[in-house]
Amino acid sequence: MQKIGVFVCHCGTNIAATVDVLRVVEAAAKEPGVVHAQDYPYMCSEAGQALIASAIRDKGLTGIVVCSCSPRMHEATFRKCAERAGLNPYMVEIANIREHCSWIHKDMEEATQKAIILARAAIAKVHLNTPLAAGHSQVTKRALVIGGGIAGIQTALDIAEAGYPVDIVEKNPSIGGRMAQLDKTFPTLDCSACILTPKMVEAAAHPNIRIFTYSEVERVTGFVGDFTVDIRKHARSVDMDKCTGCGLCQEKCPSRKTPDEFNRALGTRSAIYTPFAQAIPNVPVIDREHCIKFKTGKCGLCQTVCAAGAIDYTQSDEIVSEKYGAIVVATGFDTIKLDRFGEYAYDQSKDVITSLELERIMNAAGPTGGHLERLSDGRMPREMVFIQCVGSRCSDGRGKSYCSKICCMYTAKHAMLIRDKYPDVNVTVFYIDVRTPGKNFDEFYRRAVEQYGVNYIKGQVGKVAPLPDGRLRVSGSDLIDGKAVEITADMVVLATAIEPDPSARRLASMLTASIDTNDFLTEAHPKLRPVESPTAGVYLSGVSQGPKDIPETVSQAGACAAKVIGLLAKDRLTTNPCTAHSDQLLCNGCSACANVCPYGAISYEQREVNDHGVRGERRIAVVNNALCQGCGACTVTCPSGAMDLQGFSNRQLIAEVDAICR
Amino acid sequence: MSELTERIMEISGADPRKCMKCGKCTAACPVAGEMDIKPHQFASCLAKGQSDLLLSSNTLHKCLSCFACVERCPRDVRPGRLIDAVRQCVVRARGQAFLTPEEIPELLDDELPQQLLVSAFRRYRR
Amino acid sequence: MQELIERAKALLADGTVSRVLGWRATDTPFGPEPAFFESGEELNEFVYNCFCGANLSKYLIESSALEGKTLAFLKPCDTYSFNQLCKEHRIDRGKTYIIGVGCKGKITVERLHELGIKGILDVEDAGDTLTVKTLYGEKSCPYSDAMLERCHACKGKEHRVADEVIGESADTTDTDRFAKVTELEQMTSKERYAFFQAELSKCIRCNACRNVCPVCNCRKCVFDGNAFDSVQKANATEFEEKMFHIIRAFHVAGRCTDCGECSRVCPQGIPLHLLNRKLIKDMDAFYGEYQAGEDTSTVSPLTAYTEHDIEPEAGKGGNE
Amino acid sequence: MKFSYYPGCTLKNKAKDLDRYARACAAALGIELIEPDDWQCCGGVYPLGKDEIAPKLAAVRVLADAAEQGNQLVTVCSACHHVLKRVNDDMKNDADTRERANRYMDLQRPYTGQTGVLHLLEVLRDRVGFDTLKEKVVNPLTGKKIGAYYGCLLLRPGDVMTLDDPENPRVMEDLIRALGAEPVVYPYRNECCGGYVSLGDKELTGRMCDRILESAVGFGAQMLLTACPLCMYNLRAHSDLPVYYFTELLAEALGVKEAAQ
Amino acid sequence: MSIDDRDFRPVIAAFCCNWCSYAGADLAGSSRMKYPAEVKIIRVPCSCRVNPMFILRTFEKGADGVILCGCHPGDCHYSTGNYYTRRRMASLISLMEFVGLERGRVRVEWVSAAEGAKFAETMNEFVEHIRALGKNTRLEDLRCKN
Repeated sequence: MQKIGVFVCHCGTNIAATVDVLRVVEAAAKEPGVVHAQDYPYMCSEAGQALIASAIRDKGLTGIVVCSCSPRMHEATFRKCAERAGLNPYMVEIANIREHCSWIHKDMEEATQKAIILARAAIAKVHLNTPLAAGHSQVTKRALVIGGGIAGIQTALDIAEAGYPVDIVEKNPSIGGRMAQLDKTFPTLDCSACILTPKMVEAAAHPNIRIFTYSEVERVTGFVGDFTVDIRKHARSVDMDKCTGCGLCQEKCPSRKTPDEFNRALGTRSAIYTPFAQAIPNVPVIDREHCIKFKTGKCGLCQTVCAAGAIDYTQSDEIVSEKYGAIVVATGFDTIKLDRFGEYAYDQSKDVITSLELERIMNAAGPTGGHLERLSDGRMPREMVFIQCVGSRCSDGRGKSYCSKICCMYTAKHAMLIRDKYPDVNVTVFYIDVRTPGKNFDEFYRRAVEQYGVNYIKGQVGKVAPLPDGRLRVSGSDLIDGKAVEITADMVVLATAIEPDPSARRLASMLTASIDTNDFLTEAHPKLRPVESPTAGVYLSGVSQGPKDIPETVSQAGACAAKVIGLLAKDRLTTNPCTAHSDQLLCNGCSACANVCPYGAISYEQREVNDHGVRGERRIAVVNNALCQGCGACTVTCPSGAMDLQGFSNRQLIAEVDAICR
Repeated sequence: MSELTERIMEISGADPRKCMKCGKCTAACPVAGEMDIKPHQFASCLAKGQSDLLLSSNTLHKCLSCFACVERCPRDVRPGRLIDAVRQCVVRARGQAFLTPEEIPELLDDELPQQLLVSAFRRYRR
Repeated sequence: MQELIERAKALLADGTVSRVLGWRATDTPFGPEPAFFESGEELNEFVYNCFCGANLSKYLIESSALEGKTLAFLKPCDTYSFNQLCKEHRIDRGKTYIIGVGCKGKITVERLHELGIKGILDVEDAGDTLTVKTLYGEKSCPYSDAMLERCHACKGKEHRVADEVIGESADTTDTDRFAKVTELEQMTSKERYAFFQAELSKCIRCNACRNVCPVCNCRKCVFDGNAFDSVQKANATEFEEKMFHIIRAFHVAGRCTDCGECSRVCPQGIPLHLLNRKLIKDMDAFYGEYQAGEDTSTVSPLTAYTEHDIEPEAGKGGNE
Repeated sequence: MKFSYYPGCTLKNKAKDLDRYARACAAALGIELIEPDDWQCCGGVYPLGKDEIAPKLAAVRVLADAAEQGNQLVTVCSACHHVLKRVNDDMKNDADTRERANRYMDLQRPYTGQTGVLHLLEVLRDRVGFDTLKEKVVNPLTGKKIGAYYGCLLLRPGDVMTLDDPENPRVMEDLIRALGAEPVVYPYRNECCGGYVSLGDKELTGRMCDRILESAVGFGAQMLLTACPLCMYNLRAHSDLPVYYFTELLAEALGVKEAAQ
Repeated sequence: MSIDDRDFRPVIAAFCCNWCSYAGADLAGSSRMKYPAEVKIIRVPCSCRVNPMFILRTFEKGADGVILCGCHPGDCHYSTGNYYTRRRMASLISLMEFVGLERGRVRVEWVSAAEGAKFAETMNEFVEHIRALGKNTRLEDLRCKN
C-alpha cells in the first residue's frame, strides 16, 4: 500500500474563492492510503514546496497528489520538489482544480464537490504509479533555421555568434525575405535595404552559418536534441561554385515576360534571375517553367554567354539529410488574397494596389524606379486614398479576425513619405482605429497628421468604383460627422491583412508543432514561453508566431536564439520515461502495434519465454525507449493488452475512471 | 437590456455587440444620405440599449434591403437585418403602415410590376 | 473423401508432412470434429462430408510450434482465416501444407430441427436435396435449406491459398450478408436495445465463441487477466455480457473474416456474428471494401488511415 | 435536363417577356421546365425576421413540391430566386424555421431543404455550359456592347445566394460573350436600383438609377441586361438606354425570339 | 418521474489529449469560460491512448456520457495518433448505437490548444445533450449502485 500525501493549493483566491479547500483536504484525508493531507496558500512557492518536501521526508510518503493549477503549469515544479526530497518524481500526480474547476464554476458547493472528485481520481491513479527513471539522449549541437528573412537571419546570427553551427533554409533564391522588399522602415525612416543587407552579408560570411537557398524542408524525423531533416535543394541550374555573379546571363536571357515575384508581379523578370541586386547568394537560378531551353530545348543563350561555364541544365534536385538539435521556424508572412473583397476593386483597377505593392513603387529599385505613378497610365496621382483594415479584424469569414498590427504604422509612413516627396498630392486615410503602441510610434503617426497634413477620416470604405475617366470613386463613411463621404481618387492603397506564409501549415505538421486557427504557430505559453513551441526543440521566430513589426521581430529572434543556445549548450537531455512497453507473456507478436507506431520504435524479436514453467520460442514486440514518445497508439491496437504505457497505464486510467464515476 | 432591444435581437438574429464601429455599412449604403439615423448608428444605438430612438427613424422606410451592408460588414453584424427588425417591431406594435391602401392607387402606373407592389406591401405594412 | 485420405497418407508416407489436420467422426453422425492424425492408420477415422463446417485454421497456431509440417484441409472460406493468421505471424506458412477441399456449403442438424424434422437418424446428401432418415420415416428438403448461415453469404469458391486443391467448390451465396444488420439499423434504438438485450442475456459465458474464433487467439485473453482490471467473473448482469461481446467484436474488428464460427458454436444460439458484420459493414462503407484474410499483406482498416477519413459522428449505427 | 420551374407572379403579368423567352430558350436548349399546377406568389421579398414563418410558407410549398417531383427548382425572376433560395437555406440550416414550417405545412414527407434552387443563369453556366451555348447561337449579337445589370437580389448575401462573386460577378458577362456580343463591365452593376422605393419616392430611385446608368454609359454600354422586372421598371423609367431581359437577348441569339412572340 | 430524474446530474467523463484538448480546457479555464461541473477531465497523452475498453468501463461504472477530445486531424502532436482515434471511434460509436445505446452518449470532438471557447461550448452542448437523454440506464452496471 502506498503512503500518499495530498497537498491542496489555494492559489491565493484563484482556487480558494470557489473551492472550499479545507473540505477537499478533509475528503482527501479519508481516502485509502492517504496518510497526510494539508492546504497552503501558494503550494508552488518556496515555502509551499518546503512543506511538501518535509512531509515526504517526515512521513515517508511514497506518492503525492498536488491539487493545484494545470499540470502543464507546475507538474515539473512539483516533480523536482519531490525529487529533491528523495521521492521519485513520477510518483507525483496533479489534480487540476484551478483551470478545470475553480475558474470555470461559480457555485462553491459544486466546485468543491468536483475538486474532491478530481483529487480522488489523482489519488486513485497515484496508487498505481511506479517509480520511473528518465533516460538520457544526446544533443546534436547544430541548429536549423527555416526561413531566411530578418527573423531567420537574426536568429541564425545570434546562435552562430555563440559558437554553434546553424543552417538557414530559404525557399527563395535569396535570403532577405519581406524586409528586402520594403523601401523605408518606421518609425525612423531608415532605408530598409541599408540596414538589412549588412546583416545578410554577415550571415553569408559567418563561418558557423550555412545557407541553403532555393531549398525546402522535405521531412523531419526525430525529437528534441536529435532531429533528422531532409532538405530539398531545388535544381538551380547554375553551378554556385563557378558563377561569378556577373549578371550577363540575365541581361541576355530572351525570356523576359515572367511576373517578377520580388516586385509583387508589378514588373517582369528574365527566366534566369536573381530576385534583386543585393541578393545573397548572388547566383541566379533558372526558372525552368519559363525558360525557353527547358520548354522547347532550343536557346541555351545563357550557357553561351557565361564565361565561367556555370550554367548546368542537367542539375537535378538534391536531398541533403542533416542532424539538428533544435529547429527554428521563421517562415514569415504574405498578404492575403483579395479575391473576396471585390468592393475595393483590386482586381478591377490597376490603380488600386496593396501597401506592399506601394513599397515596391516607392523603391528606387522597383518597377517605376521609385517614382510615384499610376500603374494604369503612368500619371502622377493627385489624390490618394489609403484604406485601413482590409481583411483584418474581419470576423465574417472573408478575412482574418486578428489585427495585422503593422498597417497603421506603415500607412502613416507611406502617407508621410508621399507628402514629403510630393507636397501637391492629397492623402486621405480611412481608418477604424489608429493603433500605435510602441516606442515613438504615436509620435510618428501624429507627425503624419500635424506636420505633413495627412487627412485621417475615421470610417471604413464601402466601395471603390472605377470611373470612366480612369479615376476611382471612393465611398466611405465619416463617423465623426456621422455621414457618408465620397472622394474621387487617382490611386487607392489597401492595407491588406497579413497571414502566415502558406508553407507554415505543412511545416507545422512535419514538426508536430501546433498551429492556431489562423495558421500561426502556437507558443508553449502565451506569456511565459513565447518563443518556444509546445513541441520540445522547436522554436518560433518572427511573424510565423503572430503579426509583428521589425523591431519586435528582431527582439524575438534574439530571444529565440537564446533559447536555442540554452538547449545546444547541454551535453545531454533527460528523456520522457513515460514510454510503452510490452509484456512478453501476453504479446502475440501479431505486429499490429508496429503498424501504428509513428516513430518506428517497435521491432520484433524471437525470444525464449518462460510462461509459468512452459518454455518456448515466441515472437515478441520490443519497444526502443529512445524512440518511443509515449503516444499510446500501440496500446489500443494491441488486442491482448500486452502493450501498456508507463505513467498512463491501463490500470491507472481505469482507476481514474472508477474514481470519477464513483 | 430593454425588452425592445431583446426583441430586436431575437427577430433579427443579429448581434449589435459584434459591431466594431467601422462604419462600412454606412459607407456601403446607397441611401445613407437619405437616412436620419445611419446604419452604423443603428447598431450603436441597439448596443447601447437606446432602441426606442430608432422607432421613429425614417431609416426604417428608406432602407432598400439591398443587403450591401450585410454583404460587406466585416463583423457579421448584418445591419440590414437590424433595421428590418426595428421596422417589424413598429408595425407589429401599432399596426402602423407607412402607406395606407387609400394612398396607393394614385401612385400606380401601367408599367409597375406586381413584384413592386407585393414587396412594398410586405415592407411598408404587415 | 477417399481421395483425401489417400493423398494424406501419401504425404505422410513420403515425409512431406508430419501430421494431418482434418475432421474425425464422432459418435453422432452430424458432428465430425477437428483432429490431428499422425499415421496412415489413424487416418481411417478421417471424414469429410456436408457436416464438416468447422474451420481448422486456428489449430495450425499450435502445430506451428511443432516439428515438421502439418497438412491441413481447408475449405475456401477457411483459407481467409488461414491468411489472416499468417499475416499476424501466428501461423508459419512454411510449416504447413494446404490442401484445398471442395465445398458446396455445409449444413447443420440444428437447421433441420428448425425445419420441423424430428427424430433424425441419418442424413444423406443427394446433391441438391437432402434425404433425412427419421424415426418417423424418410423426409427430404432442399440442401440449401439446411445450410449454415454463413454459407448463404459464401465468400466464393476460390481458395485464397493452397498447395493443391482436391474437389469442386460452389459459390452458395443467395442472400445479402448485411441484410439482418440493415434490418436492425432500420429499427429504433430502443428496439435494437431490446433485441440485443434479449439475445446477449442468453449468454452463459461458456467462451465457446472465443475458443472457436480463429482470430481470438491471444495467449491470454484480456478477460482472463487483470491488465484492465477486468478479470473474468460470473455473469452478474446482462451488461457484462454485452461488454464482453462488444469488446470481443472490437478486438477482432478488421481481423474477423466473417467465418461465422462464433454463431455456429454458440450453445445459446446468439447471433454473435451480427456484431462483427456491423463492424465490417461500417468499415466497408467508411474506408472502402476490405476482406480480412484475402491476402497476407493488406493492413486492417483500423491500423491504417487517410487524411480525410469520415468523422466519428453519431447517427451511423442505426435509426434513433 | 428536367427542372421544376417557378415563374412567379410578375412573369404572368408585366414581365411576360421574361417568362416567354425563358421558356423558348429552354426548349431550344433541350431543357424541360415543368411548372407546378398551383403555385402561389413567393411574397416578393424575403422575410428577414427570424420569427416570420407564415410569409415563408408559399416558398416552402413550391420547394417541397419540387422535392416530391425529385427535381431541382429553376426561376428567372431575381426576386423569386432570392426568396426561394433563402427560404430553402433556412429550411436546410435553421432548425427552428424548419420545424415550425413543417408543422404548419403538414406535408406527406417533411421538407428539409433538399431541393436545389437554381437561377436560369446558373443552369446556363453550370449545366448547359457557355461553350455549348455558344455553339447553339444562330444569330450572334456581334458588335453590341452590353452592360449586365445584376442589382442586389441576385447576388446578396453571397454566402446564401452563391450565384457568383457578389462584388465582382461575371456570369452575365460570360453569357453576353457567349451570345457573341461584347460585355461592358462597370462597377455599379451590383448596386441597388432603388427597388420598391419607387412607389413613393421616384426622385430617389431616379438618383440611384442615374448613378448606375452614368457608370454603364461611361464605360460604353449601348444597352443593359437584367433578370429582374423591378430593376427593369426602374431603369427604364430613368434611362434612354434600351433595357432587356437576359432571356430576350438569349432568345434572339438562339433564333427563337420570333416564334416566342 | 422519480425524484432522481427531476434533479438529474449526469456523470460525464472527458478524455483529453495532453497537447491540444487538455490545453484547450486549460485555456477555457484561464479565460474564465463556464461549463458544467458534471464534466470531469481525464488526461491522456494522445486521443489514441483511449482504449474502447475505457469508454465501456466508464459506462459500466455509471457514467451517462463520455467525450473524447483530441488535436485536429493533421495536427496530432504524435503526427498520426488521432487518425487512428478517428477510425476506431467511428466504428465504436456506430457499434454502440447499433447495440442500442442512445445517439450522442459517446462523442468525439477535435479541440486545439487555442480553442478554449470551443472546448467550453462543446462541453456545454454535450452536457445539455446528455441531460436531455437522461440517465444511462441502458448500459449501466446495476451492481455499482449502492
